[in-house]
Amino acid sequence: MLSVENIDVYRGRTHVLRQVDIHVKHGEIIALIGANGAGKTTTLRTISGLLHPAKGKILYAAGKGKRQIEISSLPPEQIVSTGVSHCPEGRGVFSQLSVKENLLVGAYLRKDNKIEQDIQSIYEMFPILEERSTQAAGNLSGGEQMMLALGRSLMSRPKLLILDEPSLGLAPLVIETIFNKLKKINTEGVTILIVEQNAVMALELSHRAYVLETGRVTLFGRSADLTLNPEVQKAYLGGE
Amino acid sequence: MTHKKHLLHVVDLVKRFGGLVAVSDYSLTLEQGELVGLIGPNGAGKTTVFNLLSGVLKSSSGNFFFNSQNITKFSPAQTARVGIARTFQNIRLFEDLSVLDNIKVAFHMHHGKGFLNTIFHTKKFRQTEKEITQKAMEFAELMNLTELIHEPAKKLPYGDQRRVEIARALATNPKLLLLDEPAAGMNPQETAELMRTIKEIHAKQDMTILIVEHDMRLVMNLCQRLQVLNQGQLLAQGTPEEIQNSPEVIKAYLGSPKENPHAIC
Amino acid sequence: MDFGYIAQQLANGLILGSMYALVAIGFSMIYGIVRLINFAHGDIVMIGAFTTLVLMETAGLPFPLVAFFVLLTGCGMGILIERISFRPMRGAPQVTGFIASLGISIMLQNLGILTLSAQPRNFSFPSYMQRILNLGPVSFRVVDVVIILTAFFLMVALIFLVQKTKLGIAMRATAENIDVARLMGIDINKTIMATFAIGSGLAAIAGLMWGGKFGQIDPLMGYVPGLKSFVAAVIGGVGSIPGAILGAFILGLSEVLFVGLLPPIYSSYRDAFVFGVLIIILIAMPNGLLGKDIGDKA
Amino acid sequence: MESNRPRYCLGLLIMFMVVFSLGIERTANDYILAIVSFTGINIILAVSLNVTNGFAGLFSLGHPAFMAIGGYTTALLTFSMEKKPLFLPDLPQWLIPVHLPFFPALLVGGCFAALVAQIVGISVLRLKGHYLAVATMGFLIIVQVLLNNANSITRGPLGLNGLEEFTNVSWVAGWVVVTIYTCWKIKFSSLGRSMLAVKEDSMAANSLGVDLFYTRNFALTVGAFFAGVAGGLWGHLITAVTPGSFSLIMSFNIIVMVVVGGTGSITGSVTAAIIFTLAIECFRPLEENFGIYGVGEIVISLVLILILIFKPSGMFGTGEPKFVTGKYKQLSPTNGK
Amino acid sequence: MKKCFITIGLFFMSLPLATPCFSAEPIKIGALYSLTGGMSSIDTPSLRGAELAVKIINKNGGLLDGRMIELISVDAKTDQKAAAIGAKKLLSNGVIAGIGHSDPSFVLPSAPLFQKKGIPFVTSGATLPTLPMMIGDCLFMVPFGDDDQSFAIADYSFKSLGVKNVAIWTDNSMDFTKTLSKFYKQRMTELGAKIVLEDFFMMGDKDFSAQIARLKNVSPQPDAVFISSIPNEAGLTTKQLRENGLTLPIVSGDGFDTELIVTVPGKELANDVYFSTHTYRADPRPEVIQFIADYEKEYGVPPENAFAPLGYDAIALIADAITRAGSATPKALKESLAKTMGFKAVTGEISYTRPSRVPVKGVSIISVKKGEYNVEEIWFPTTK
Repeated sequence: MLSVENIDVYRGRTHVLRQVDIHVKHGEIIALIGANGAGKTTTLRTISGLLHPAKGKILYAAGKGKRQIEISSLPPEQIVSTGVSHCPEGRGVFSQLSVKENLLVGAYLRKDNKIEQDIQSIYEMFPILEERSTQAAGNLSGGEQMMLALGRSLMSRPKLLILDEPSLGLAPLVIETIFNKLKKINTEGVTILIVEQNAVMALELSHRAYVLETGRVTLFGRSADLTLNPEVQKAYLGGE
Repeated sequence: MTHKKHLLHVVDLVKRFGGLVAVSDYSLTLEQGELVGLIGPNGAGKTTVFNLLSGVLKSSSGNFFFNSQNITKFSPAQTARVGIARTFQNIRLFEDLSVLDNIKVAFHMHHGKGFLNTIFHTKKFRQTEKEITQKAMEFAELMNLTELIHEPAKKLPYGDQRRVEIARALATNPKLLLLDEPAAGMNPQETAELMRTIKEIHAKQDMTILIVEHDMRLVMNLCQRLQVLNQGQLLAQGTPEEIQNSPEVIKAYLGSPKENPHAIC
Repeated sequence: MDFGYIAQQLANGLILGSMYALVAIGFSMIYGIVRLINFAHGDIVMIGAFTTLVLMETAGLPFPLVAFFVLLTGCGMGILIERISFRPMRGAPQVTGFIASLGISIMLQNLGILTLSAQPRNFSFPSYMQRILNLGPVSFRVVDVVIILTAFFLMVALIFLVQKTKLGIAMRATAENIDVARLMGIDINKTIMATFAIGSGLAAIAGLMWGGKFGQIDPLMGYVPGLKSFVAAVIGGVGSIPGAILGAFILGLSEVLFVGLLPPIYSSYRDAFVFGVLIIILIAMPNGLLGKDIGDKA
Repeated sequence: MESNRPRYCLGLLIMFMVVFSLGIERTANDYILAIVSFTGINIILAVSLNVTNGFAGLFSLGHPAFMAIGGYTTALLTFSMEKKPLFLPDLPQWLIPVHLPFFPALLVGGCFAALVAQIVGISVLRLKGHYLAVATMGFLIIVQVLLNNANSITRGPLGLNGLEEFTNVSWVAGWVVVTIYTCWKIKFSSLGRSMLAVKEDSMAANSLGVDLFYTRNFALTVGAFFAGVAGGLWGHLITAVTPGSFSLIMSFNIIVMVVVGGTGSITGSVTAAIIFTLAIECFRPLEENFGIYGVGEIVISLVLILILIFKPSGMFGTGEPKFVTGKYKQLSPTNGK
Repeated sequence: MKKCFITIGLFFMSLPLATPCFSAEPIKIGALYSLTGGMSSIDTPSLRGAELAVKIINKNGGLLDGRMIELISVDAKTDQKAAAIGAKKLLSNGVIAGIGHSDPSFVLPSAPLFQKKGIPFVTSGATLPTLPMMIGDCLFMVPFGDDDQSFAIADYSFKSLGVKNVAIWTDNSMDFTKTLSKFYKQRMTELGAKIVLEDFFMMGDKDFSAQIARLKNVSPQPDAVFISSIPNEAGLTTKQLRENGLTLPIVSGDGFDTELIVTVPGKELANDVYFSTHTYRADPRPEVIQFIADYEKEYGVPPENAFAPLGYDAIALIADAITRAGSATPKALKESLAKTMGFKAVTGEISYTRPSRVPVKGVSIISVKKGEYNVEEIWFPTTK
């Protein structure tokens, strides 16, 4: 579905990603793990078009059997229209917009008449959002904001959902709720690419995972295998 | 007063942003010459602690003392003057200035604002300038930057920029050095080199250093003592070994494993 | 100083305020979305006024049609200016855009003098607009009512647009966080262009009314409304549309009352007063009366 | 550390100025002399605004206000004693016997402007970015209004005229050298470095012990001093000062010079001031021969916008070009003693 | 880059120098007007008038046995600096006389430069009566002084309109308007009238509602309002006063001599307005009729305001003086100009007989009734 092929990305003069190669198949949950500054967020921003690779390319196909297109030079709005939805780091809810408006922005490119219906289903998924639908999103708690951000990302009916650190700064109970929803979303046919600091949870959730270290993919494989790999722990906790 | 003998003594520091408690009841004592690490997952409040200690942010409550002086309400410039220097997580160099000039800025507070001296190009001015250049060169050499001194800071690669930032902080002649993720974005060789340099600074100048860092290899190998922050609260303290084996810390870092926790440890 | 006098002054301030508001809204919108102080905004007022003149006197079009075309011209100018000058500068330091807008303003003024001559032109609305109405001690004209109603209608329409429509939500989203807005599929170029178009359209309509109310226009007329609406926008909090409206009314009223209630000789100090207030507001409440904290972006 | 090139350049500059001003005063006609003098004044203005705007990053639109303060002060101080009762019948008593020769009057004018800058700085320097620009613009307008209304001292809108024509190419050349020298010294001193540091990253500079307010206020004051002096020179060149002259347009013109030359670059400001002043004069024949007045302004605005789009850092960026600074002599810390 | 600029610069600068010489050496006259910026609406017509005069003189064979007049025009940009540079440029070009400016603030930086070189400068529009004293014997005024026009309208309003209580509105941002009010006030007080209200506005103001409201509330109610403004505010104040139901006579000086006082308020409201001005508008003298016809033929529009004939007169005055002197040297011209007696200019007869060297010149009092201009009387100053 998504092939990130040997991309090199610079931010300013800094070489952030070197030869990153990631492949995502339909229906998978892929986790991208690694320490801070490893280049996880940069990878996601490159996939969704906010950054452009200096070398390498990114190919994407919206569905099984659909034609693969190269998206590495497209602007983000066009990439969104192909079915990629990126839930950014730090949630990025529009704090001055109401909860409902945030959801509507998520459906910005849709022209069908089922938007209202989808909003209802998001409300069903996170009832707290319905209660607060007219409040400014900035007044929501961190967990509620995350739910909103996730709901907003789903509003575009994505084929591929990209999540950047959904657990950041959240209470464990909330994290668990969110991760359960992610599982459910995945079973409904949405492919997920997730960047997560919380490695254990990420590995538990995902089918396969890539470990990034200083802009390079150092390890990848089935999540169950990686969980047992001592290298993973080392990447996080150091030690020799 | 117990804080009398310590270099830095932090008592129950609290920082709130609106409703969010970023740091709650943080305490720390640092003795002269210690090298301590402050770790924790993203968003734990480590940088906030640094911002409080360096005067960039004002604390909501709590106090901290430096050499028995209450510096809780000091501005960053005042904090720098009493001898606390810092680096920034997202490098904040003066990008258009050369490496040498970046370091020279740090001498400003010690050496004259003498405006008339400057304009009339007095002997004193020339001497000070010479002295500043001299010392700046020394710090550049210490951080292995001699080759690069005339390059504009923005043209340097990431790792070099980090080193410039450290050199610049050292040039303020601090008693306490706060390093905010010095190894972020460095490759393993660079990190190893940085580790050596920090050790050297620590040993040679008997500098007290507090490091926030994600690279555990670096922290574990470097620090004598570690503090772990999670969600704004102090989770654990102790030697690197103790921390590495603390189940709470592992949980905070790697997440809460529901099954099979032993597979990881 | 009886009640009638004060009531009249208040009414005058209200009329002046609603004209400032039309200009200030566009100013504030543009600032809100791209953080640009667009000094050329006032010159769109001038362009609007001259377009009205040309359409009414040369082409002899009926009034509503004229207003429509003036609106279109304003939108077009806004898009043109954004496209050829501000878009290539996006991402540069804020003052870059500010200086550029000063440059555009000087360019438009000189082009105006060159092509239209510096002579003030008379500008007359149909005579039914000039009729005088009396409401108790307060007298005003039909055109004043039209101005207030139009300004009110456009403000409501604009607030509706910004609050309720898809474009409005996109505009607010873009103003808050460009990157995330793009991730939602919003074409920020189009959104920014739309903002410039709407803001400039309003300014052009303000030009039409300015001409209609005062009956005289010239190529340098944009300077004052530009400057005043800018002050109004800052008082209300740049970036906030209700703020711009509030600021405009406060400014309009205080200008009229400053001149009207103090001894006459103080009128010459009016601009010093206006800018003194501006500086005090900037220092005391940097986000204006209704503005939101835009933190480091400011 | 640095090469001796700047010192040679300064020497060369002084020599050039001496030869140039002596030479041109003998040969050229009044028109050329006036243009040369205005070019010099523009250099002073651009270089001094560069201290405020370029070094310390304070985007000030108030430069003409400081010019006006300096210009009026100088004019009042040098006003001929015989003409005073005739031209300024309402002058306050204490001001009537005050009289100074040109040079001290210029200094007093500059110092007074600097003093006002100190006071203004206390209130507006907490503002950032274009909020500061707006506040300084307000200051400019307030100064204009006050000059317009303080009839007894300033003669209101008519302004002070009939000033002695003290300013000539030599005076201007002298001040150009002083301005460039001072600003250069500031730039390459601890003070200048801290200004540049404050501009680039105020928080980092503050954390290194740089006092933000002191540094900013100092930059504003130095700029104001030279603006005041330039105002004095200006007034005694055209023999009149009026409130209308010190306008937003003038502010815009000076900023154009700074931006085109490169904010922070002294060489840039000097070059841009020369090009700008000459360019305006160059457009005159074009305008006059074809009757298209205003084309000069249009073209200059256009060029400005193009520069902002394609080379936002200006001709020389923040730095000084190599032909002025020379190459660095490499020296290691050991042999520097 | 720099070289390129300099080359282009030198090229342009050399253009005017390279104008080919005619058979006889032309007589160079410099014109200094603000053709851009705030003054341009007043100054541009003056230049057009002057250019017209030059064209007509040259068509009729020039002066002094076929020497053509060459008018060198420089833009003063509504800026003192540009005015001074412009004056120096003209002087370097070897002009034998300069004309220009409609406001003393621009005469003051430029005319002294002419004075210093002993070259006469004729201001076509600046009416400050102290100008010749301030600048010296090289300055000549085409128009009357502000004192004369203020006295004229004061006399008229007191004697003919019967004004006993008067309100005075002054544009406080210009010297011209302040001077005008000062003299009007002086004369009215001398005559025994009472100033019931003094109010102020600033150039560029569009909204006079506060002043109007105050005028309505003043007691005793004035019999007339004197508005001292330049043309830009003339129409606006008239319109707004009338629209607010104030029908009292409006009196003013030559700042009101503009079509705007009729076109802006409309014919109905342009009523009961009286102003003193150059004896030009609605004047049946042949010079005036001829001038208007020529102007319309040349530019396709009638003269924009009284500054057009003033510019014309400045050239005509110089041409007359040159003819009388029989020489085109500055010195001869200056002497000849000073002896001008009864020169029939479009804007009235000019004689420099006063010690103040402000011309003794008729002042028209013009009334506007329902949009129609009418000359009420011609006022002559007493020669002091």
